[in-house]
Amino acid sequence: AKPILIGAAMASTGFMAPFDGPALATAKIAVDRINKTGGVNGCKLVLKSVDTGTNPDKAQQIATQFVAEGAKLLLVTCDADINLKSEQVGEKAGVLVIAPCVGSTAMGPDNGENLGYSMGSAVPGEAAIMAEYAYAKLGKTATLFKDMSIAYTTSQCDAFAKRYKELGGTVKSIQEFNQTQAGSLDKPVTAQVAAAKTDASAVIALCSYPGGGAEALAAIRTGGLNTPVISGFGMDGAFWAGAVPNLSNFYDVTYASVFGDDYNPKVRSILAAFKAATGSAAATSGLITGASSIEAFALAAKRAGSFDGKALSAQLNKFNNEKLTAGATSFTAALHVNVTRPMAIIKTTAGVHKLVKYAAAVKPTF
Amino acid sequence: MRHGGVTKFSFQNLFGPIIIISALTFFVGRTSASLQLITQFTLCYFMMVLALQVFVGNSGVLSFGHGSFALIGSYISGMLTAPINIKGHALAMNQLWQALVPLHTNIYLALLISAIISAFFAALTGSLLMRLSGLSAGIATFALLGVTYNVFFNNKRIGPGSQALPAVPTISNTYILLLLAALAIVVVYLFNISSLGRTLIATREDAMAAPALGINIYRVRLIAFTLSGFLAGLSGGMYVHVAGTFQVQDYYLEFTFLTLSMLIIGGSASLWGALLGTIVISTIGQLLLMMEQDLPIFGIHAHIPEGSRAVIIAVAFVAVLLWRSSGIANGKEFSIPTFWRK
Amino acid sequence: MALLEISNLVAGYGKVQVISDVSFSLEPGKSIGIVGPNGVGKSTLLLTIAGAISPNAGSIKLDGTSIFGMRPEDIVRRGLSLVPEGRQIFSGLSVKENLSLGLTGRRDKKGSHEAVERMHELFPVLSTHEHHQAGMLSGGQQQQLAIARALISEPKVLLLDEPSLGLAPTVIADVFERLREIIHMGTAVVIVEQRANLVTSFADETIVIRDGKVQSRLTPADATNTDSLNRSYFGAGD
Amino acid sequence: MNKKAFQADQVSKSFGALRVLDNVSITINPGEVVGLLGPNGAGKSTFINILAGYERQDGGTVTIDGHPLDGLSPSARAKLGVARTFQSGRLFSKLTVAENVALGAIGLGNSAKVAKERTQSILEILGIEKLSPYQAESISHGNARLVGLARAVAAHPEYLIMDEPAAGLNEDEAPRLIHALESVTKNIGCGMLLVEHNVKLVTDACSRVIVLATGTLIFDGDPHEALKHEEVKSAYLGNAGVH
Amino acid sequence: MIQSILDAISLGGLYSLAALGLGLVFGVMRLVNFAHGELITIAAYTLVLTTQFPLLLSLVLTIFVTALVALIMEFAIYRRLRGVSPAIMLVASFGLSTVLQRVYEFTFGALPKSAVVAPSLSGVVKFAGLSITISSVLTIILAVVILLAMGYLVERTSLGLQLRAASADFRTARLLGVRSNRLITAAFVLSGVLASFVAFILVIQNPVVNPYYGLNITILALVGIVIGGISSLRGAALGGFIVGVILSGLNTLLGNGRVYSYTWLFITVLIILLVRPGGLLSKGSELERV
Ligand SMILES: Nc1ncnc2c1ncn2[C@@H]1O[C@H](COP(=O)(O)OP(=O)(O)OP(=O)(O)O)[C@@H](O)[C@H]1O
Ligand SMILES: Nc1ncnc2c1ncn2[C@@H]1O[C@H](COP(=O)(O)OP(=O)(O)OP(=O)(O)O)[C@@H](O)[C@H]1O
Ligand SMILES: [Mg+2]
Ligand SMILES: [Mg+2]
Repeated sequence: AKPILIGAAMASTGFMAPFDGPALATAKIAVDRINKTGGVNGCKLVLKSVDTGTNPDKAQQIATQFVAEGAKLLLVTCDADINLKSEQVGEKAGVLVIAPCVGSTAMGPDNGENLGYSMGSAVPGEAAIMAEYAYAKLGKTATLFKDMSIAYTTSQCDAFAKRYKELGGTVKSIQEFNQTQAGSLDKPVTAQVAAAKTDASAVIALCSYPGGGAEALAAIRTGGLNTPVISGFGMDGAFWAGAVPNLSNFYDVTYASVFGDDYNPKVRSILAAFKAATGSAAATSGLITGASSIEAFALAAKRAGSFDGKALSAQLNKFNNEKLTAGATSFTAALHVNVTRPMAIIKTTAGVHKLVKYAAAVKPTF
Repeated sequence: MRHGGVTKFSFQNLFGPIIIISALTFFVGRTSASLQLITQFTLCYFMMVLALQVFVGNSGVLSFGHGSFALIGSYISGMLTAPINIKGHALAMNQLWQALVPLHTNIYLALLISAIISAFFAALTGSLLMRLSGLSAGIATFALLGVTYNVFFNNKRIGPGSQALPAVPTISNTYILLLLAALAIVVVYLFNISSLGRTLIATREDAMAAPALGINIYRVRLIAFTLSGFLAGLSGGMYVHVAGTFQVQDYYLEFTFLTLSMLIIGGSASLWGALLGTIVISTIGQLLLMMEQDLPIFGIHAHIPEGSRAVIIAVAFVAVLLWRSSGIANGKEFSIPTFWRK
Repeated sequence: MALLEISNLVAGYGKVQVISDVSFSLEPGKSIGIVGPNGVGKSTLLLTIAGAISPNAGSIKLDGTSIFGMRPEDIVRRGLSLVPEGRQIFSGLSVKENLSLGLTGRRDKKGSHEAVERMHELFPVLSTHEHHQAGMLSGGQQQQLAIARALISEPKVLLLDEPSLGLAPTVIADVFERLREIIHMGTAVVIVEQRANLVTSFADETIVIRDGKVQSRLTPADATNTDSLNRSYFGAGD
Repeated sequence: MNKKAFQADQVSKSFGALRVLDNVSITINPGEVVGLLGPNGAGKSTFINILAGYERQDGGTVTIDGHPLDGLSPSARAKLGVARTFQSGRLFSKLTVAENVALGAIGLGNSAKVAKERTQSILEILGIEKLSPYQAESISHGNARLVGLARAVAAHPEYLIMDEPAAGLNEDEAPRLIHALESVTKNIGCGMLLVEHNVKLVTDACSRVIVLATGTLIFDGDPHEALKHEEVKSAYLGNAGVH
Repeated sequence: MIQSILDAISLGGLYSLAALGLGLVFGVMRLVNFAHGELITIAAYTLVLTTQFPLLLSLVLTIFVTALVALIMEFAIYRRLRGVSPAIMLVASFGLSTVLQRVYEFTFGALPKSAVVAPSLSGVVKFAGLSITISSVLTIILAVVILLAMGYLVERTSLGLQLRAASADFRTARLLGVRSNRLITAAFVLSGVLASFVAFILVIQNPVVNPYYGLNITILALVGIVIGGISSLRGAALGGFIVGVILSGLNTLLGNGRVYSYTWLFITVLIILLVRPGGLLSKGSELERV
């Protein structure tokens, strides 16, 4: 049978490269693994990728090219805004589109994306886990550090606040800050840290990503605040830890542990394969969604017996806790992203990261 | 002899660019879907570069602010045409726009309306900014871009925020974009050779001498800025209907630097410069993209490593400037060599 | 040995050749005038000698060594200064700073203080405006500054491009008086002038340039003979 | 007061402590060619800059046909009939000679057709019609001055102010300039103010001269008288005489 | 309160150093060197990657590397563009800036590099009952010292005079014996040194360095130069300072409206420019005389 083309319009350069690059690498690993076991519906998979340079227009053009070449799946950048143009190319052509690690709920029918899915664990679940854990284990009053630079972090803090209050917690204040596209604070957060100090909350929720997020965290600690800080996937990994030496009392809700202590053998296996393929260890756990994107495509194709976008979508919408590398994965016709998948909670003490447990949101917050 | 002003009408300087852009659109645009898309984007960029040429090229006043006009043109055209349910969803927080959600027009009317509103915005801001020149004007217009961007990005009563507006209807027929570009060439050409255009060039050449001839620098600059705002708004409108989505980020630094570089690398003083700059930069980018994928270029495979494209583009960019340090067209209009004519 | 020796010099802008064959030589304590119609290449000639334009062919020797193709900053340091056409003073800097820049190319750094004082004496206006921005000076005052700036470096060879431009008659007289003094002290001077009469009677020898070549050479005697001056200057055909 | 005249009345100007113009009053009548002489730094350029609106006086008024011009911009004054040339040419270098000259007319709102006609006739009068297709930056220094003059004249001004038009001009160009000035006066009958250090040119071309010294008007009258005037001689001419 | 004031002053000092680096090169060449940001970036990378060495050695190494990159910029690109219009040089510097960002991305990876530089300087001191961050005090001291030194160099020394002359008119300066190549080289080296100090201060606050690290401060410094008055280094330093202070002040004053601090900053910039088109330190009379 004819090989099935999967086109990846993702970034290997530019500021999305740190997210896209590793996810794409695990997608390749997954393709190889599937091909070794005979492919899908008797067809081999071929994954072609072209660097978008994090440019949405280029991504759109590359996606157009893949569609013209007959691609049956488009893998797109891990950001719902940056991938929107390329997603719509697939949408119009009736080709399935998966973004490995988008964390917002933007992808889906609400946004006109009937064929667009994210393999990520989305904010409503992630933020709910953060809030539930914080309320149960860290304290009943919270100060929020809300990074205004992207939709992911703003909605994360919004959802956190909502769930935390529902549980009975008090949000003392929300400190907004901003970072530039260049990844540093656009101005120091001294004033915010001072305000947080007056709050004297039991926990700080930091909705951000490095470098600005790391910079803010460093400012919180040097400002003399040793309160527990909880963050989401945005702050996963250790690559920025140099900025906050000897970090303690830091909690992070993310896909899995890249620190070698994950419970899930599939995760450990993909991390090992990634290291073997690229020569360096995974920096963050988001990459496991790359492999899962391929796994989900293969599973849906097998069930549908076809590679047609609509047929694949119909099968994906029936996914109910499917055991993929990224964990139990579910979709519905209305929700094209996961909010119920369990996520890893990692605690950092004196610069050492340890998996505490996996937890799923009791009540995802939209 | 036909007369637009003091300068003789030149067949080749008007129809040359039109013929070249049409030929490219015909030949490149039909090769593949992907090349058609890049052609469409290039036509949008070309419109923006034309807008910049009218003002920056003729007045010699640097503007980093035209992204604002493109942004507004794009936003309005997108809003007037996007499906009502999408608009309602995207603007859930937006009281100002809620009332306008039911407003719906076809793409072409929307383009016209958005260009007019952009022109109006240009006139309004220009009435303050046109007193400045040189680097001060550059920074002031940059500040304008900064304010527009910042407000649209953060204020959900006015703009869509960091979220993208999806499902904007697209213009799939490249020739319509081509027609708009050709019309713009005619407008810009006529402006450039008109009395007004020449007056503006005079202010660029010598801002001290021009007033002695009764030229009101402020007035001519403002008129050009407004026309330029119209074209920039149109370019933004075209862009949103090619991309199919609206995002505030699309019209910020990268867009500004890219289009300004196209103009300056081409040679800001002429229509030919605007054309050549746009074509050269777009072509280099496209060829490198093809090389990165190891696609044949006229049958030749020249492979470059993945991800190296961006470096090479920037290097090429600098190399062109080192090669022709006053722009490819060197500020002059072209003349067909005599042996061609007879 | 001649102090400045130019032979068969060819120079111009890009492909355009302006000077096609010019030769002359100059001894210490002598002066030479250069006249010719507008646009003939007089300024180009001086700029080429001073190194601001690279020559295409021929030879330029200063004190026996070739300075052909040398950088202007190095030529100045060897003792050849130019007062460029159209003043070229630094309008954003003060008058004093402009003068001290003239000292950059001075070979003998001692005595610079006295040199400044001498300039103030010669052009009193420079001392009254010492701390003013040079760009605020009147046209003629700027011209005086430009001349002073070159004189102050006490060069062996001084090239002047239309020094009388914009100067009032009294000042012109003063400037030429001063030139006479430094020539007397051993400096060699080349003057480009539009006022053929003035320069021909002043310089030891005056060359007329036309079509990029030396068309004729005049002596002070020719200055009084207006007819011969005109004929050699404007050419027979005009 | 002459209704049609261009007048400066008690104009004064200081830069900081430096008094550059001290109550200077002059009148230029229609069609009259007036020379302005004075030593370097006397205030001549400052004075004409004030007349043309490039600088603002501290005291006194400038009027044309009795209308005060004070506070008007250079372009507004140009519209009222005041034109000027510049010491350094200041042509629009990327435009052609014809366009440069035509802009003189267009700047005041004349139609392209009128501008074209005027350009042609002025260039012809000055004998430089062959230059019209050349870019202004490529013509010689002397010709550039004539073009600058043509550009100012194309406005058909009532008064034309010129700052050292003959500076750097060849000795055979200077008479051409005088000839040009004469034909201009004849054709459009405008009054002129001519600042020049070339005394011969001034005495040949002007019916009257004004002499400024350190901001004060020291002479106003017949050119040949001026050459004999003691104060003028000591302030300006010295014993260098006329070349 | 005291801390906010110190923060404002230190941010101002930081920006004025960045503006000075840009202004120095602009002064000599009329070049708005957009790639100055990439000098700051390489300096930051060097600092973060050499933490195993003693601080002083690391700093010296950084200055060396950064000055070297500045020199390469000058030799490879700008030297060949001398005398072309400022707009062209500006665009070339955009290009160069992108090239360097990509080179950094290739060399150091797309993920940020981080390490704590000078941990002793990132803490807080208690002083008269107040706790004050060491870095803000350090920044102020460093900025004052460097500004004074630069001021002396430019206004009082012969090198400074030559710098200013070459910046005004390159050809004439050479005709007077100014060795302009050396001079421009000196200006680039100095701008590299200034970039190193800027990077040093920046990494103390944010040691997470990525290929775009120096971009933002460069844009703001550029804004500063213009509102201060492009024609003088004093103006550049003042303008940079003002931008820093305004930004820091807005951040304190606006509370949660601080997402709009750039809006207000830019509006202030517009007002300043409309009132004083040549910048704060321009003399009204700096217009050309005719
Ligand atoms: N930068 C330049 N590029 C090209 N051509 C030039 C340039 N400068 C001058 N020329 C041309 O070279 C020729 C000689 O010019 P130059 O200035 O040397 O003449 P000149 O004899 O000094 O004239 P003038 O008496 O008017 O000063 C002229 O024809 C002029 O057009
Ligand atoms: N903007 C200014 N600031 C300070 N001083 C000025 C300014 N403009 C002119 N001056 C001074 O005013 C005096 C008169 O200058 P002006 O240019 O009017 O003289 P001028 O008569 O035209 O002389 P020249 O014949 O040399 O051109 C000069 O001493 C000059 O330094
Ligand atoms: Mg000359
Ligand atoms: Mg004068």
